[in-house]
Amino acid sequence: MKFLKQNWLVISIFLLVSLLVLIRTFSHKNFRYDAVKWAAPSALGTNILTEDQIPALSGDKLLINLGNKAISNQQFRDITLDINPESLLEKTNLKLIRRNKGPVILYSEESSVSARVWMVLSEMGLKNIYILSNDATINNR
Amino acid sequence: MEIRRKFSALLLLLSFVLALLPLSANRSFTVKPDKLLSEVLNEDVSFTVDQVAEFIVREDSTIQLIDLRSPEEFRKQTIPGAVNIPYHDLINTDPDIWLNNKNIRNIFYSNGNIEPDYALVYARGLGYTNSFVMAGGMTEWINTVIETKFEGDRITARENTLFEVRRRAGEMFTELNNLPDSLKTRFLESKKFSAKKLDGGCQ
Amino acid sequence: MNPYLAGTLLGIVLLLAMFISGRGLGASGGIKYCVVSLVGAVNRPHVENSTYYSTYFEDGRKPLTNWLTLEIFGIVAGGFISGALSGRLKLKVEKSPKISVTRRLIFAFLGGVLFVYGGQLARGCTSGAALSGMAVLSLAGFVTMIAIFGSAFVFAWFFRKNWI
Amino acid sequence: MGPLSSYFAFPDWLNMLTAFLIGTGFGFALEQAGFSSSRKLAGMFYGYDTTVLKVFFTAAIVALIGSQFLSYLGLLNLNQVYVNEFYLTASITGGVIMGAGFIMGGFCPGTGLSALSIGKIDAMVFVAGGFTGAFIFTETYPLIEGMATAQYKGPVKINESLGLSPGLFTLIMVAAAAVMFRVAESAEKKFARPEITNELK
Repeated sequence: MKFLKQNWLVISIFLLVSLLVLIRTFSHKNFRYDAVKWAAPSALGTNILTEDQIPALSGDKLLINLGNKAISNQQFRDITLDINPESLLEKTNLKLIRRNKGPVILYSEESSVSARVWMVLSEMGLKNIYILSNDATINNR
Repeated sequence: MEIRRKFSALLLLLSFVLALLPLSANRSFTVKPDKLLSEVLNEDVSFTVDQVAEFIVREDSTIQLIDLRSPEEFRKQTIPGAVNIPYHDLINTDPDIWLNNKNIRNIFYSNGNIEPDYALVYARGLGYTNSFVMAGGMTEWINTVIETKFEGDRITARENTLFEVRRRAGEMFTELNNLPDSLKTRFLESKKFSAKKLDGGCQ
Repeated sequence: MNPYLAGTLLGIVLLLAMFISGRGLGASGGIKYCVVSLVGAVNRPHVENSTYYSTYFEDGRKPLTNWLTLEIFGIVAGGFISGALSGRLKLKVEKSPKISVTRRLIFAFLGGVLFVYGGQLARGCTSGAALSGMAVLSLAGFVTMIAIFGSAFVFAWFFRKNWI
Repeated sequence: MGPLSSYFAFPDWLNMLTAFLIGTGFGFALEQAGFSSSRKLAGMFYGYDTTVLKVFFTAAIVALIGSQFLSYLGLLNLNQVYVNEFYLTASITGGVIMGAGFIMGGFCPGTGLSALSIGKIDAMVFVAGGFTGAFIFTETYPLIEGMATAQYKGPVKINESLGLSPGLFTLIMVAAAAVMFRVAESAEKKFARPEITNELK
């Protein structure tokens, strides 16, 4: 008690700063610290998959169809979820993505939609997010 | 004495927290995720190649085309007025050097789609709301602006202006890309950004 | 004021300078800007012929409205406010009782000449290079700080008669 | 977000106003620390008064820790905060000249300006010397240009050249400062000069 009374200012400043740091680090409502780090896979191209690479991935796969056209390949049907990109960040959908243990694969017939969504999700600190691209030439590297 | 102890303890505690943080001088997204998502899914963040062609023909000084491809590809063929910032460089250096002019609309493009869309979200996430993309990239540019020929009997006034713009933009494109290599390199070099110098120090 | 509290206050001012203007504090630079604008007012052709001076007048800039110049006017104002609040306003020469006023003033003058000269050479004095430099972890700041204090400790022996 | 001046594209008058206000805070803090007294400043080098060390390091550390937390919280972009350019030769030579100036004049430019405002005549003479020094510098710059620009290393950060993370370097620096503060306080007792320090109170 005496210790607290003597050092209340030191303790309260330290707790306040630590609290702010913890909120910043673990908050789900905000983007994570260091944009460069989270964007790195996009610069390396490691976040792009083709259909035949999917079976090789380990863990529970979740395919999210952001577009209007169904994926032609039948084998992915039971792991596919149709989500409208606008409602992707709604609580229930986001929970689904966060809870999924394994790769989350984004698909849309418009590759720009999946690319934009990928960047948003990655900057929120989600790892293991991929873009499904059937057309190997779509991403000319 | 007493103050010194308390003070040293506080500073040590705080710097201990700092030592645990993955600190770097890199930036983080500042907007809220849902706001950013609805912003970048909106149609008005992308321009069609025809709109871009019109900017070029009008020599619009409020837009800046940014070519995200590799320097080799950029030297081989590029859209008039574009500057080259390879996507990798955009991510790995402070983008403020390039994007800080709020009076200019920056339009990203690459060969296809994906990379400009990353760049769009990245730049807007960091607060550069003056960022746009050219839908379809170079592929679409070549298909639409350079290679479409008018076919048919009658032409409406609107079609006429559209084709006139495409023809002019196409001419400018061919002219630039047919320049002898040395001249072209010099022209493109002259369009390079020079790193913004920070003001400070005591000089 | 307790030195640690005063240091915190100074640190907060420095942090504000970084947060608002993206730069550290400075003093010798402001003195130079004043001199440059004085020389510019007195002898314009001289300024235009010199490559060093003319950089300070490029694009119609005025050295007198530079950030650093305004800042050192602020230092004088801030010092006055603080002195007035603490009742320290008094016209006097502060010196060791063992030395004469003339000796103190001559050394003060020489010290000023050397300090600003060295400060401009090192691109910042104790505030611009050492203090602000250390706050941004600049290597230049640490080297300058060590050079200033290290050499001052050495020279202190030669000038001890002036102070103790 | 920050620095605010580039985020909000401050107009010139606002930049000048903030410069003046920051300067006011700077001068106020220097005077409050007791830096308007040359004998207090010089005490650092004879051990009887180590206020300089305490204030100087406290200020640098507070700004260092503060700026890194602000950066982590997304409020300050440290890429846009000026980092001093490192010219090895000039930094050392300039530093040694400044060291000599410090012990002769008893002020540094910032403290000199702050002290002249409360009527210290020696500070006024010091600043007049400073003006002369600046004039000599600008006039002789062409002669020393080679030396002034030699061994340019760019805006290097000390933690990078040591291969440490900024946070870890900060921790080491704070630990070193805590030790120095302790040593300084015992030095004050050892080299005490009551005849001077009592006069300064």
